[in-house]
Amino acid sequence: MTDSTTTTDVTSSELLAVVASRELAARRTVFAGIGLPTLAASLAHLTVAPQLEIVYESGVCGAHPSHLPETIADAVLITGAEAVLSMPALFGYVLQGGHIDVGFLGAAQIDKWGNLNTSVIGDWDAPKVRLPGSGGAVEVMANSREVFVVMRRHDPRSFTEELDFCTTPGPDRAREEGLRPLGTGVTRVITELGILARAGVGEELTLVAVHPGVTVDQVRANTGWDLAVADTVETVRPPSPDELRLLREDVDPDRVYLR
Amino acid sequence: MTDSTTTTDVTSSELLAVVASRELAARRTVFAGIGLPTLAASLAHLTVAPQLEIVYESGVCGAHPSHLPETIADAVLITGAEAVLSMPALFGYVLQGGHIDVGFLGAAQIDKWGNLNTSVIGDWDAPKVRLPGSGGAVEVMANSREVFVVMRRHDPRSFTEELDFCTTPGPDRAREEGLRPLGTGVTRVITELGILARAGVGEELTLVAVHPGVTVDQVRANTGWDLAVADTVETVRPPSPDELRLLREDVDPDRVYLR
Amino acid sequence: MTMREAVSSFVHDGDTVSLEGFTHLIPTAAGHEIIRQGRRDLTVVRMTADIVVDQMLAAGCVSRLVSSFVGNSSAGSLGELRRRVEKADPEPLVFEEYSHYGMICRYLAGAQRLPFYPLRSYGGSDLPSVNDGLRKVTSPYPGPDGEPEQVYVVPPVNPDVTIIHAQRADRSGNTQIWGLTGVQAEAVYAADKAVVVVEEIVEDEVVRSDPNRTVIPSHAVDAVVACPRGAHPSFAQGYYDRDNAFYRAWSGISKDPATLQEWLKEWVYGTADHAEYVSKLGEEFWDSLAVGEAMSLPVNYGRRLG
Amino acid sequence: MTMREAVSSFVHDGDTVSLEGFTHLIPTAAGHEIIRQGRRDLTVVRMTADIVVDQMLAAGCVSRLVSSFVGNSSAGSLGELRRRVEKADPEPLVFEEYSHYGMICRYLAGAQRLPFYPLRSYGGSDLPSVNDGLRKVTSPYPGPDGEPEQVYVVPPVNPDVTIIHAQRADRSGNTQIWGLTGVQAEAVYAADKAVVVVEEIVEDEVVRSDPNRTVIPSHAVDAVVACPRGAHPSFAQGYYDRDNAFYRAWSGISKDPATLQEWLKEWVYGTADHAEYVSKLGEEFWDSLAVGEAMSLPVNYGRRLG
Repeated sequence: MTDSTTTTDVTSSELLAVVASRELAARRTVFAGIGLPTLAASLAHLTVAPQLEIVYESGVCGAHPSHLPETIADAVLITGAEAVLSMPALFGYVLQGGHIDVGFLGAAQIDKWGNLNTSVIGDWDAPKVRLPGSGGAVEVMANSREVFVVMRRHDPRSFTEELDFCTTPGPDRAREEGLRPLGTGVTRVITELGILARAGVGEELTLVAVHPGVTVDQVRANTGWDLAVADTVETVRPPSPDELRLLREDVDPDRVYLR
Repeated sequence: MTDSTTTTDVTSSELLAVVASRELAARRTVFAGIGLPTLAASLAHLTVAPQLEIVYESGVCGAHPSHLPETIADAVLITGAEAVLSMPALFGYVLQGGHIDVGFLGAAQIDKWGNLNTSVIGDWDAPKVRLPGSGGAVEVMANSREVFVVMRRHDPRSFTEELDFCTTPGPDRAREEGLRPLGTGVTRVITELGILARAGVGEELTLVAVHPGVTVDQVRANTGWDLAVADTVETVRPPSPDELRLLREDVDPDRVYLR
Repeated sequence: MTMREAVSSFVHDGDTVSLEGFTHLIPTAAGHEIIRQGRRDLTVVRMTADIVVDQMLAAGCVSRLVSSFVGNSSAGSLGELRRRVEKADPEPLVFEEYSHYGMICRYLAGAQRLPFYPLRSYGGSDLPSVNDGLRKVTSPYPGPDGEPEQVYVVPPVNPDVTIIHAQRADRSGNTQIWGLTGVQAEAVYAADKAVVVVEEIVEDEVVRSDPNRTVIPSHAVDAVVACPRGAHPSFAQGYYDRDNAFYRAWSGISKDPATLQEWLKEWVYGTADHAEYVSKLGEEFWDSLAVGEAMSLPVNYGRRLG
Repeated sequence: MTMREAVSSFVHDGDTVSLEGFTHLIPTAAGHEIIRQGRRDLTVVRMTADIVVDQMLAAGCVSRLVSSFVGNSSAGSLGELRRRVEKADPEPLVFEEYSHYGMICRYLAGAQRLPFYPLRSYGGSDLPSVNDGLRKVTSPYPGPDGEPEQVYVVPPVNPDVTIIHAQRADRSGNTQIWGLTGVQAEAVYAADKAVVVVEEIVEDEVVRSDPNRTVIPSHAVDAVVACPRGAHPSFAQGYYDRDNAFYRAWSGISKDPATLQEWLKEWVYGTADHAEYVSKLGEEFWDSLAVGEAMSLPVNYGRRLG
């Protein structure tokens, strides 16, 4: 993906996990799904956010797993955890109650306001592809203080001017309807090409950083809307040897996700 | 209170508990407060309703107390119980969910439709006597299939044409407001003079039985409204030796309530 | 009660059946018995419609699905579900799409006999345009800015029967679950009838030694079925681990209708009951899912002295 | 944190303070420390306003009370509360009257950040005529008869601080309660700040051996205070029994304002903290409330092998 010497042996998963982990600096609670978000949160816990508590959709708070979990409900997350809550308590009191600083989401499609589609490609009534749907994403978006989106694929079909279906609206869309969600919606989108950022309601996602070797034009060409670009586009600092060591040796030694 | 030979040594509490216990025949779940309701339910469990489960306002289901409980939250109710629920679950799922066959209530005042006052004597804003208020009574009335009221005192101040304040409305009042509670409201009022009954919405409490030695006129004189009287007024069967033995030896051997 | 009796007594053609268990304690054995008994035209209510739902769809049991996640966890796709939704192949599937908390709130409303349940979701979503169940109510209290405030609501769900899997219960149905407890209590209280499938039926004293562990009291339970390992391929905390390999395999099995039907023939129609399914998997297989001990420390409930 | 520091940091004049614990685990010691520190103009939110509320009223801490039961359990009256309400003696008390489930629903709405919470109560009651908080909403779904259906709602309560008592917590605030758990979790989640007072602070491993026992996770807790026997005269399941004699005595003590003030002087103002109150009661007294052992049977959470 890039030809920088420092990152030649770094996989795409490792890169995304490291970059996402840095964004969690000083955060207290993160609502994370399995895979990259768990890796990022676990690494952040060891580096920039020692107080970080990962809350899992399944109801686990303060997990201390003996093995890297394979699902958000893996038995190893429960044994030795600080608390296991029912789903009404988890979604009602913790998430809707406003206790989550950062929610992690993925999507099949994202638009410039950070609205997400995880329902269908094509028409909802007769879809070309039926995707899994919201899960808790609608709630994570509406109730987290901010949302990070990790997208493995950065191309015009995924970064689209017009979603096929808006499963999970950001606060801009909600406000158009007269509702006032708690959070600011998507503030960071981390991709294989770089980082898009958005400060709050009324703002578009803006390119703020590219990975070494990636050009701004490359990112614009791979984005399905006319992408706003920050005055100064930073170059993402490549994963450090320390970050890579922690990720590979402590967080995912069995390489469950670091393929 | 009566001069019948059979009951000369029977206290008022014993009489009310025995009579109330009989009314629980074949019931499955009863929502009971401490004191007479607990005695009545415990006796019914040993006699006419072996399947009876007593649900306590505090959250206890299926208690197997080592000692007679002194409050609805007595520690002996919890140790060895089948389930202890949170109050949202108890009030929301069990009571409002419609799982209670019979609720037991008391009151300072009751009217002919079975509406209850437990808030104030006098004006609510500047009461002559401030009473404890609803507790869960509003919910017990609205959601139990039927309600039994036990009143120690049967006099015109307690059995009143017009409540000083309606804390706990029966379904007749609720329906006037366009709401449709689940249950039929008060179906039995058990007093030191006899039993009033009411079959359902739209019906008044009617005198259906008197204790031995009590006359219909006595009851009417002690009731603050023009009391309806059944065509046939039964005489309450006095507590049997078996009922008294179970109550005194098994249910309340330490005579916590049987004063 | 046996699983056969429970399904025969409590699941009827055309019923609305809730099967709950979020990754943990999925009532798979119950789903298989519904398939064996050939139920038709069911409405299945399940937050995470996963393998057991794909199997019931493939067996032709289900005409309507109410769900907030239709996928094979993070392991891949549900082949039959996608064919039904994308191509009406072999027949259409009516699908009601919610989000997780929308489903949870439907159970909460159902359990509490409420006409609706409010939640802070759906503002700006396309879901209300395809799901008439998502409506709005104006709060009778002013919002933070003093203006009237609107909030979305969902309607109650009251299944004809809810079936859940749990670690243990006593004979009368007091049900204890540890680890993830999900939305099981609400799904049971929301239903007209409830069937609890357990790893083991235990003595009354076991349950009563720890009443806070009872997630569902007996008054809400209509049948208790002992069915060890009935949650496979999901897991039962402290009993056996998740069969991740089977989850990964399911995308391949379900991709081809013939392969899927072959699988059903061998593992569901071809087994008389779950005990046979369990023994067909073999001891070595179960050994691979065995878990070690991590016992909770006991607490003192106290005993009145004297 | 000491109780003194916790009250000083988290309870301010004019605050709305929720104290919960339904008969079990009543945060009495916290109430006493609020009295010692002379807080004024508090709004106290408590389902069962009982002895500790009567004491706080008598100490002049409270100008407004939100409650669903104002009485000394079944043991008698609250003298000060009745004087305040019946005669504005020595000053008026603003009283917001709810039913138990109304209070519970206010906490539920507060914890879930909802604008209101619906419940099947209050139809035909006089309570809405004296409590403007009780309002109605029309359901957007047709009722059982096809006609529009109305339901009462209550507004959220979001206390400035909620204080509860619990059996134990770890240093970071993961709080475990057994026996009656009441509405404590909801009251904590509804609040801006939460103080948990415990019988004992335990090692992390104790809490983590049984995560389902954690009723309140640390992220919802702002301070943990170790205060053994801090729930007296109520009880702590497995730690000490209820002091029924004191409940019975309170009607007499509170009946006469001078006697009540004398009691406060001796037992609250006259003790530096709860430890002194406890030792003043004496060992023999505490022996009379001691409880024996009734241990829960452990469950296996499981450990992944290999």
